[in-house]
Amino acid sequence: MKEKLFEITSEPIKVDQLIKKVESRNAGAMTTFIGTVREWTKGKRTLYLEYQAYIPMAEKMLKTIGDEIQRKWPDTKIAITHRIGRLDISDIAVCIAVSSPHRKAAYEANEYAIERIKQIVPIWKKEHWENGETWIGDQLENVAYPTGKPKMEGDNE
Amino acid sequence: MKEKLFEITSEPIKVDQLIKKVESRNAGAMTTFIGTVREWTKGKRTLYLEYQAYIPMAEKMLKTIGDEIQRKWPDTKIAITHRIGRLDISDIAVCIAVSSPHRKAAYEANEYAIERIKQIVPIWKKEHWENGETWIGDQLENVAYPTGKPKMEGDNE
Amino acid sequence: MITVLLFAHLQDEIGQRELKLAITEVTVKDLKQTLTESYHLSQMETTMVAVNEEYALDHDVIRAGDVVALIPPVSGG
Amino acid sequence: MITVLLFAHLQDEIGQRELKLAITEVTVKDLKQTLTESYHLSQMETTMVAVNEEYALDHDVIRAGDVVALIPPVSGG
Repeated sequence: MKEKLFEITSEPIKVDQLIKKVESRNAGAMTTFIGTVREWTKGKRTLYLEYQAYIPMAEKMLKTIGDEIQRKWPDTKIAITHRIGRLDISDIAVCIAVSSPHRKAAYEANEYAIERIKQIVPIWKKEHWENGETWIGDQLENVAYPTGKPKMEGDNE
Repeated sequence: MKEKLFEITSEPIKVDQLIKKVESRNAGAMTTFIGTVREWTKGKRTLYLEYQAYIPMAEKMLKTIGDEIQRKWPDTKIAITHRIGRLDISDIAVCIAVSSPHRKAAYEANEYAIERIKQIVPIWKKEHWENGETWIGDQLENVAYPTGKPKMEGDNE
Repeated sequence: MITVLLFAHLQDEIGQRELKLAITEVTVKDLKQTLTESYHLSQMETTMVAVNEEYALDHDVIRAGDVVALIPPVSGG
Repeated sequence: MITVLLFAHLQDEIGQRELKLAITEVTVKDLKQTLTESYHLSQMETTMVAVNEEYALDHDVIRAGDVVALIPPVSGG
Protein backbone atom coordinates (compact mmCIF):
# COMPACT_ATOMS: atom_id res chain seq x y z
CA MET A 1 0.00 0.00 0.00
CA LYS A 2 1.44 3.31 -1.02
CA GLU A 3 0.62 5.92 1.56
CA LYS A 4 0.65 9.61 0.85
CA LEU A 5 2.78 11.77 3.10
CA PHE A 6 1.05 14.93 1.85
CA GLU A 7 -2.64 14.60 1.40
CA ILE A 8 -5.91 16.46 0.98
CA THR A 9 -8.86 14.34 2.07
CA SER A 10 -12.57 14.68 2.64
CA GLU A 11 -12.51 11.93 5.28
CA PRO A 12 -12.02 12.45 9.03
CA ILE A 13 -8.32 12.68 9.93
CA LYS A 14 -6.86 9.98 12.14
CA VAL A 15 -3.88 11.31 14.12
CA ASP A 16 -2.52 7.82 14.80
CA GLN A 17 -2.21 7.16 11.08
CA LEU A 18 -0.10 10.27 10.59
CA ILE A 19 2.14 9.32 13.49
CA LYS A 20 2.67 5.90 11.91
CA LYS A 21 3.80 7.52 8.67
CA VAL A 22 6.73 9.25 10.37
CA GLU A 23 7.77 6.54 12.82
CA SER A 24 11.44 5.64 12.71
CA ARG A 25 13.93 3.69 14.81
CA ASN A 26 16.06 6.80 14.75
CA ALA A 27 13.35 9.06 16.11
CA GLY A 28 13.65 10.15 19.71
CA ALA A 29 10.92 12.75 19.37
CA MET A 30 7.70 13.15 17.47
CA THR A 31 5.43 16.16 17.48
CA THR A 32 1.96 16.54 16.10
CA PHE A 33 -0.03 19.66 15.42
CA ILE A 34 -3.78 19.23 15.22
CA GLY A 35 -5.82 22.15 13.97
CA THR A 36 -9.44 21.89 15.12
CA VAL A 37 -12.61 23.85 14.54
CA ARG A 38 -13.09 26.29 17.43
CA GLU A 39 -16.56 27.36 18.46
CA TRP A 40 -15.91 30.95 19.53
CA THR A 41 -13.72 33.54 17.81
CA LYS A 42 -13.67 37.05 19.27
CA GLY A 43 -17.17 36.69 20.65
CA LYS A 44 -18.63 35.26 17.43
CA ARG A 45 -20.00 31.76 17.40
CA THR A 46 -19.06 29.40 14.58
CA LEU A 47 -21.64 26.78 13.61
CA TYR A 48 -19.45 24.90 11.16
CA LEU A 49 -16.74 25.46 8.57
CA GLU A 50 -16.43 24.56 4.94
CA TYR A 51 -12.98 24.02 3.45
CA GLN A 52 -12.26 24.07 -0.25
CA ALA A 53 -8.94 23.25 -1.93
CA TYR A 54 -7.33 23.30 -5.33
CA ILE A 55 -6.48 19.70 -4.58
CA PRO A 56 -3.60 18.79 -6.91
CA MET A 57 -1.81 22.07 -6.32
CA ALA A 58 -2.47 21.92 -2.57
CA GLU A 59 -0.86 18.49 -2.34
CA LYS A 60 2.06 19.76 -4.41
CA MET A 61 2.53 22.75 -2.08
CA LEU A 62 2.38 20.49 0.99
CA LYS A 63 5.12 18.42 -0.64
CA THR A 64 7.08 21.65 -1.27
CA ILE A 65 6.84 22.44 2.44
CA GLY A 66 8.09 18.93 3.18
CA ASP A 67 11.08 19.53 0.89
CA GLU A 68 11.86 22.84 2.57
CA ILE A 69 11.80 21.09 5.95
CA GLN A 70 14.09 18.31 4.73
CA ARG A 71 16.63 20.96 3.77
CA LYS A 72 16.34 22.92 7.00
CA TRP A 73 16.12 19.94 9.38
CA PRO A 74 17.71 17.06 7.43
CA ASP A 75 16.99 14.18 9.84
CA THR A 76 13.26 14.79 10.19
CA LYS A 77 10.36 12.91 8.64
CA ILE A 78 7.09 14.72 8.05
CA ALA A 79 3.51 13.98 7.03
CA ILE A 80 0.66 16.44 6.56
CA THR A 81 -3.03 15.83 5.92
CA HIS A 82 -5.60 18.59 5.43
CA ARG A 83 -9.29 17.86 5.36
CA ILE A 84 -11.82 19.62 3.13
CA GLY A 85 -15.61 19.79 3.01
CA ARG A 86 -17.90 20.50 5.95
CA LEU A 87 -16.29 20.39 9.39
CA ASP A 88 -18.12 20.68 12.68
CA ILE A 89 -16.87 22.07 15.99
CA SER A 90 -13.88 20.06 17.30
CA ASP A 91 -13.33 18.29 13.97
CA ILE A 92 -9.71 18.10 12.83
CA ALA A 93 -8.94 20.32 9.85
CA VAL A 94 -5.23 19.66 9.60
CA CYS A 95 -2.70 17.34 11.17
CA ILE A 96 1.08 17.65 10.91
CA ALA A 97 3.34 14.90 12.25
CA VAL A 98 7.11 15.26 12.49
CA SER A 99 9.68 12.80 13.80
CA SER A 100 13.29 13.62 14.53
CA PRO A 101 16.23 12.19 16.47
CA HIS A 102 16.05 15.23 18.78
CA ARG A 103 13.13 17.22 20.12
CA LYS A 104 14.13 20.76 19.16
CA ALA A 105 13.90 20.03 15.44
CA ALA A 106 10.61 18.19 15.91
CA TYR A 107 9.01 21.31 17.42
CA GLU A 108 10.62 23.79 15.04
CA ALA A 109 9.86 21.87 11.84
CA ASN A 110 6.28 21.33 12.95
CA GLU A 111 5.64 25.00 13.65
CA TYR A 112 7.34 25.95 10.39
CA ALA A 113 4.95 23.65 8.52
CA ILE A 114 1.76 25.24 9.86
CA GLU A 115 3.08 28.74 9.18
CA ARG A 116 3.88 27.78 5.59
CA ILE A 117 0.51 26.09 5.10
CA LYS A 118 -1.13 29.40 5.96
CA GLN A 119 1.05 31.15 3.37
CA ILE A 120 1.24 28.99 0.27
CA VAL A 121 -1.25 26.12 0.23
CA PRO A 122 -4.38 26.83 -1.87
CA ILE A 123 -7.04 25.97 0.70
CA TRP A 124 -9.89 28.27 1.70
CA LYS A 125 -12.17 28.30 4.68
CA LYS A 126 -15.76 29.53 4.75
CA GLU A 127 -17.02 30.38 8.22
CA HIS A 128 -20.68 29.70 8.87
CA TRP A 129 -21.57 31.94 11.80
CA GLU A 130 -24.86 32.12 13.66
CA ASN A 131 -25.87 35.00 11.41
CA GLY A 132 -24.19 34.66 8.05
CA GLU A 133 -21.26 33.17 6.23
CA THR A 134 -17.96 34.46 4.80
CA TRP A 135 -14.95 33.15 2.99
CA ILE A 136 -12.02 33.92 5.25
CA GLY A 137 -9.26 35.83 3.53
CA ASP A 138 -5.70 36.17 4.58
CA GLN A 139 -5.43 35.25 8.27
CA LEU A 140 -1.84 36.41 8.39
CA GLU A 141 -2.74 40.03 7.79
CA ASN A 142 -0.27 40.19 4.96
CA VAL A 143 -0.60 42.96 2.49
CA ALA A 144 -0.47 42.14 -1.19
CA TYR A 145 2.57 40.08 -2.05
CA PRO A 146 5.18 42.53 -3.34
CA THR A 147 6.42 40.07 -5.98
CA GLY A 148 2.95 38.96 -6.98
CA LYS A 149 3.42 35.55 -5.39
CA PRO A 150 4.09 34.25 -1.91
CA LYS A 151 7.68 33.89 -0.87
CA MET A 152 9.11 30.54 -1.85
CA GLU A 153 12.33 29.26 -0.38
CA GLY A 154 15.19 30.05 -2.71
CA ASP A 155 13.59 33.24 -4.02
CA ASN A 156 15.94 36.16 -4.29
CA GLU A 157 14.68 38.94 -2.14
CA MET B 1 -14.54 7.25 35.12
CA LYS B 2 -12.03 9.62 36.60
CA GLU B 3 -9.11 10.03 34.27
CA LYS B 4 -5.73 11.20 35.41
CA LEU B 5 -4.28 14.18 33.58
CA PHE B 6 -0.82 13.51 35.02
CA GLU B 7 0.12 9.90 35.14
CA ILE B 8 2.98 7.43 35.51
CA THR B 9 2.11 4.09 33.97
CA SER B 10 3.77 0.80 33.14
CA GLU B 11 1.37 0.23 30.23
CA PRO B 12 1.98 1.28 26.61
CA ILE B 13 0.98 4.91 26.04
CA LYS B 14 -1.89 5.60 23.65
CA VAL B 15 -1.55 9.04 22.08
CA ASP B 16 -5.24 9.20 21.15
CA GLN B 17 -6.24 8.85 24.78
CA LEU B 18 -4.11 11.82 25.76
CA ILE B 19 -5.56 13.91 22.96
CA LYS B 20 -9.06 13.06 24.19
CA LYS B 21 -8.18 14.30 27.67
CA VAL B 22 -7.48 17.82 26.40
CA GLU B 23 -10.19 18.14 23.74
CA SER B 24 -12.33 21.23 24.02
CA ARG B 25 -14.85 23.14 21.91
CA ASN B 26 -12.69 26.19 22.50
CA ALA B 27 -9.54 24.56 21.18
CA GLY B 28 -8.33 25.63 17.76
CA ALA B 29 -4.98 23.92 18.18
CA MET B 30 -3.63 20.84 19.86
CA THR B 31 -0.02 19.76 20.02
CA THR B 32 1.44 16.49 21.17
CA PHE B 33 4.99 15.63 22.01
CA ILE B 34 5.89 11.96 21.89
CA GLY B 35 9.25 10.91 23.27
CA THR B 36 10.34 7.57 21.83
CA VAL B 37 13.25 5.21 22.36
CA ARG B 38 15.91 5.93 19.74
CA GLU B 39 18.23 3.17 18.56
CA TRP B 40 21.42 5.14 17.94
CA THR B 41 22.94 7.87 20.12
CA LYS B 42 26.31 9.29 19.08
CA GLY B 43 27.32 6.06 17.40
CA LYS B 44 26.23 3.84 20.30
CA ARG B 45 23.43 1.35 19.83
CA THR B 46 20.69 1.10 22.42
CA LEU B 47 19.07 -2.32 22.87
CA TYR B 48 16.36 -1.19 25.28
CA LEU B 49 15.74 1.24 28.13
CA GLU B 50 14.51 0.81 31.63
CA TYR B 51 12.69 3.67 33.34
CA GLN B 52 12.20 3.94 37.06
CA ALA B 53 10.19 6.59 38.90
CA TYR B 54 9.41 7.71 42.40
CA ILE B 55 5.81 7.37 41.32
CA PRO B 56 3.77 9.50 43.77
CA MET B 57 6.25 12.34 43.69
CA ALA B 58 6.62 12.10 39.91
CA GLU B 59 2.87 12.48 39.42
CA LYS B 60 2.88 15.39 41.85
CA MET B 61 5.66 17.10 39.90
CA LEU B 62 3.84 16.54 36.60
CA LYS B 63 0.84 18.21 38.21
CA THR B 64 3.11 21.07 39.34
CA ILE B 65 4.21 21.53 35.72
CA GLY B 66 0.56 21.58 34.70
CA ASP B 67 -0.11 24.31 37.27
CA GLU B 68 2.84 26.36 36.03
CA ILE B 69 1.48 26.08 32.49
CA GLN B 70 -2.00 27.15 33.58
CA ARG B 71 -0.50 30.30 35.01
CA LYS B 72 1.69 31.06 32.00
CA TRP B 73 -0.86 30.11 29.29
CA PRO B 74 -4.26 30.40 31.02
CA ASP B 75 -6.49 29.01 28.28
CA THR B 76 -4.59 25.78 27.69
CA LYS B 77 -5.46 22.27 28.81
CA ILE B 78 -2.66 19.76 29.33
CA ALA B 79 -2.19 16.05 29.98
CA ILE B 80 1.08 14.18 30.49
CA THR B 81 1.75 10.45 30.77
CA HIS B 82 5.19 8.93 31.36
CA ARG B 83 5.80 5.24 31.07
CA ILE B 84 8.17 3.24 33.27
CA GLY B 85 9.64 -0.26 33.10
CA ARG B 86 11.31 -1.83 30.08
CA LEU B 87 10.91 0.03 26.78
CA ASP B 88 12.07 -1.22 23.42
CA ILE B 89 13.17 0.80 20.39
CA SER B 90 10.34 3.06 19.12
CA ASP B 91 8.26 2.57 22.26
CA ILE B 92 6.73 5.76 23.65
CA ALA B 93 8.32 6.91 26.92
CA VAL B 94 6.38 10.11 27.36
CA CYS B 95 3.45 11.87 25.76
CA ILE B 96 2.40 15.48 26.35
CA ALA B 97 -0.87 16.79 24.89
CA VAL B 98 -1.84 20.47 24.98
CA SER B 99 -4.92 22.17 23.61
CA SER B 100 -5.38 25.89 23.26
CA PRO B 101 -7.60 28.36 21.41
CA HIS B 102 -4.50 29.49 19.42
CA ARG B 103 -1.51 27.60 18.12
CA LYS B 104 1.36 29.63 19.54
CA ALA B 105 0.47 28.75 23.12
CA ALA B 106 -0.05 25.10 22.19
CA TYR B 107 3.53 24.84 20.92
CA GLU B 108 5.10 26.91 23.69
CA ALA B 109 3.34 25.20 26.58
CA ASN B 110 4.16 21.80 25.14
CA GLU B 111 7.87 22.53 24.82
CA TYR B 112 7.91 24.08 28.27
CA ALA B 113 6.46 20.86 29.68
CA ILE B 114 9.16 18.57 28.28
CA GLU B 115 11.92 20.92 29.45
CA ARG B 116 10.48 20.95 32.97
CA ILE B 117 10.05 17.16 33.00
CA LYS B 118 13.77 16.85 32.39
CA GLN B 119 14.45 19.20 35.31
CA ILE B 120 12.14 18.30 38.17
CA VAL B 121 10.32 14.99 37.68
CA PRO B 122 11.92 12.08 39.58
CA ILE B 123 12.25 9.58 36.75
CA TRP B 124 15.46 7.82 35.78
CA LYS B 125 16.51 6.03 32.65
CA LYS B 126 18.92 3.10 32.42
CA GLU B 127 20.41 2.61 28.98
CA HIS B 128 21.10 -0.95 27.97
CA TRP B 129 23.74 -0.70 25.24
CA GLU B 130 25.21 -3.49 23.17
CA ASN B 131 28.08 -3.71 25.63
CA GLY B 132 26.91 -2.62 29.04
CA GLU B 133 24.36 -0.59 30.90
CA THR B 134 24.29 2.73 32.73
CA TRP B 135 21.89 4.89 34.63
CA ILE B 136 21.74 8.14 32.72
CA GLY B 137 22.44 11.17 34.87
CA ASP B 138 21.61 14.72 34.18
CA GLN B 139 20.95 15.08 30.44
CA LEU B 140 20.80 18.84 30.73
CA GLU B 141 24.45 19.14 31.69
CA ASN B 142 23.52 21.17 34.70
CA VAL B 143 26.05 21.47 37.42
CA ALA B 144 24.93 20.90 41.00
CA TYR B 145 21.87 22.97 41.83
CA PRO B 146 23.18 26.06 43.61
CA THR B 147 20.28 26.10 46.05
CA GLY B 148 20.32 22.36 46.63
CA LYS B 149 17.09 21.86 44.71
CA PRO B 150 15.89 22.45 41.18
CA LYS B 151 14.41 25.82 40.42
CA MET B 152 10.70 25.91 41.14
CA GLU B 153 8.50 28.66 39.81
CA GLY B 154 8.12 31.34 42.43
CA ASP B 155 11.57 30.76 43.90
CA ASN B 156 13.51 33.91 44.62
CA GLU B 157 16.70 33.89 42.68
CA MET C 1 -8.29 27.55 -25.16
CA ILE C 2 -7.30 28.40 -21.58
CA THR C 3 -9.01 26.87 -18.55
CA VAL C 4 -9.46 29.18 -15.56
CA LEU C 5 -10.28 27.58 -12.20
CA LEU C 6 -12.15 29.58 -9.58
CA PHE C 7 -12.22 29.11 -5.83
CA ALA C 8 -13.73 30.56 -2.68
CA HIS C 9 -15.53 33.89 -3.10
CA LEU C 10 -14.57 34.10 -6.79
CA GLN C 11 -16.41 30.86 -7.47
CA ASP C 12 -19.45 32.24 -5.66
CA GLU C 13 -19.28 35.54 -7.57
CA ILE C 14 -19.13 33.92 -11.01
CA GLY C 15 -21.36 31.02 -10.05
CA GLN C 16 -19.06 28.59 -11.86
CA ARG C 17 -16.07 26.48 -10.91
CA GLU C 18 -14.24 27.06 -14.16
CA LEU C 19 -14.19 29.14 -17.31
CA LYS C 20 -12.99 28.16 -20.77
CA LEU C 21 -11.51 31.13 -22.61
CA ALA C 22 -10.67 31.22 -26.32
CA ILE C 23 -7.28 32.83 -25.84
CA THR C 24 -4.00 31.79 -27.48
CA GLU C 25 -1.56 33.79 -25.46
CA VAL C 26 -1.84 36.33 -22.66
CA THR C 27 0.24 37.58 -19.75
CA VAL C 28 -0.88 36.87 -16.20
CA LYS C 29 -1.40 40.58 -15.65
CA ASP C 30 -3.59 41.04 -18.72
CA LEU C 31 -5.67 37.96 -17.96
CA LYS C 32 -6.34 39.20 -14.43
CA GLN C 33 -7.42 42.56 -15.76
CA THR C 34 -9.70 41.05 -18.41
CA LEU C 35 -11.37 38.75 -15.92
CA THR C 36 -11.76 41.48 -13.33
CA GLU C 37 -13.55 43.70 -15.82
CA SER C 38 -15.65 41.05 -17.55
CA TYR C 39 -16.92 39.38 -14.39
CA HIS C 40 -16.75 42.20 -11.83
CA LEU C 41 -14.59 40.09 -9.54
CA SER C 42 -13.71 41.51 -6.14
CA GLN C 43 -10.44 41.59 -4.24
CA MET C 44 -8.43 40.80 -7.36
CA GLU C 45 -5.54 42.95 -6.16
CA THR C 46 -4.78 40.34 -3.46
CA THR C 47 -5.52 37.38 -5.72
CA MET C 48 -2.63 35.36 -7.07
CA VAL C 49 -2.46 33.33 -10.22
CA ALA C 50 -1.18 29.79 -10.62
CA VAL C 51 -0.36 28.38 -14.03
CA ASN C 52 -0.29 24.60 -14.24
CA GLU C 53 -0.20 24.37 -10.44
CA GLU C 54 2.72 26.77 -9.94
CA TYR C 55 2.48 30.34 -8.70
CA ALA C 56 3.09 32.75 -11.58
CA LEU C 57 4.26 36.34 -11.86
CA ASP C 58 2.52 39.24 -13.60
CA HIS C 59 4.74 39.09 -16.68
CA ASP C 60 4.55 35.30 -17.11
CA VAL C 61 2.86 34.19 -20.32
CA ILE C 62 -0.14 31.87 -20.37
CA ARG C 63 -0.62 29.80 -23.53
CA ALA C 64 -3.43 27.75 -25.02
CA GLY C 65 -3.77 24.47 -23.11
CA ASP C 66 -2.59 25.93 -19.80
CA VAL C 67 -4.67 25.52 -16.67
CA VAL C 68 -4.85 28.76 -14.76
CA ALA C 69 -6.16 29.12 -11.22
CA LEU C 70 -7.12 32.31 -9.44
CA ILE C 71 -5.88 32.02 -5.87
CA PRO C 72 -7.39 34.45 -3.35
CA PRO C 73 -5.49 34.75 -0.06
CA VAL C 74 -5.44 31.25 1.38
CA SER C 75 -6.96 30.37 4.74
CA GLY C 76 -6.15 26.73 5.38
CA GLY C 77 -4.81 25.28 8.62
CA MET D 1 12.24 6.04 62.43
CA ILE D 2 12.94 7.64 59.07
CA THR D 3 12.33 5.87 55.76
CA VAL D 4 14.88 6.57 53.01
CA LEU D 5 13.91 5.65 49.44
CA LEU D 6 16.62 4.87 46.91
CA PHE D 7 16.48 5.08 43.13
CA ALA D 8 18.62 4.51 40.04
CA HIS D 9 22.33 3.91 40.68
CA LEU D 10 21.93 4.47 44.42
CA GLN D 11 19.47 1.58 44.62
CA ASP D 12 21.96 -0.60 42.72
CA GLU D 13 24.84 0.46 44.98
CA ILE D 14 23.02 -0.32 48.22
CA GLY D 15 21.15 -3.30 46.78
CA GLN D 16 17.94 -2.16 48.48
CA ARG D 17 14.99 0.04 47.58
CA GLU D 18 14.67 1.57 51.01
CA LEU D 19 16.35 1.93 54.35
CA LYS D 20 14.76 2.34 57.77
CA LEU D 21 16.89 4.50 60.06
CA ALA D 22 16.40 4.90 63.81
CA ILE D 23 16.76 8.68 63.78
CA THR D 24 14.52 11.17 65.56
CA GLU D 25 15.69 14.39 63.95
CA VAL D 26 18.39 15.30 61.45
CA THR D 27 19.04 17.99 58.86
CA VAL D 28 19.04 17.11 55.18
CA LYS D 29 22.73 17.93 54.99
CA ASP D 30 23.68 15.70 57.91
CA LEU D 31 21.60 12.81 56.66
CA LYS D 32 23.26 12.99 53.25
CA GLN D 33 26.67 12.97 54.84
CA THR D 34 25.87 10.04 57.12
CA LEU D 35 24.47 7.99 54.24
CA THR D 36 27.35 8.84 51.94
CA GLU D 37 29.88 7.64 54.51
CA SER D 38 28.02 4.56 55.77
CA TYR D 39 27.12 3.20 52.34
CA HIS D 40 29.89 4.62 50.13
CA LEU D 41 27.33 6.15 47.82
CA SER D 42 28.61 7.86 44.67
CA GLN D 43 27.65 11.16 43.08
CA MET D 44 26.00 12.40 46.25
CA GLU D 45 27.06 15.98 45.53
CA THR D 46 24.57 16.09 42.62
CA THR D 47 21.90 14.13 44.49
CA MET D 48 18.91 16.00 45.84
CA VAL D 49 16.71 15.10 48.75
CA ALA D 50 12.94 15.06 48.87
CA VAL D 51 11.09 14.96 52.16
CA ASN D 52 7.52 13.71 51.93
CA GLU D 53 7.55 14.16 48.15
CA GLU D 54 8.80 17.75 48.17
CA TYR D 55 12.32 18.87 47.30
CA ALA D 56 14.14 19.93 50.47
CA LEU D 57 17.07 22.20 51.23
CA ASP D 58 20.26 21.37 53.16
CA HIS D 59 19.11 23.05 56.35
CA ASP D 60 15.60 21.55 56.36
CA VAL D 61 14.91 19.24 59.27
CA ILE D 62 13.77 15.65 58.84
CA ARG D 63 11.78 14.15 61.68
CA ALA D 64 10.73 10.65 62.70
CA GLY D 65 7.94 9.44 60.44
CA ASP D 66 9.13 11.39 57.41
CA VAL D 67 9.71 9.67 54.09
CA VAL D 68 12.95 10.82 52.54
CA ALA D 69 13.98 10.12 48.96
CA LEU D 70 17.44 10.50 47.49
CA ILE D 71 17.01 11.97 44.01
CA PRO D 72 19.99 11.67 41.66
CA PRO D 73 19.86 13.91 38.58
CA VAL D 74 16.67 12.93 36.78
CA SER D 75 16.62 11.60 33.22
CA GLY D 76 12.99 11.19 32.27
CA GLY D 77 11.43 12.33 29.05
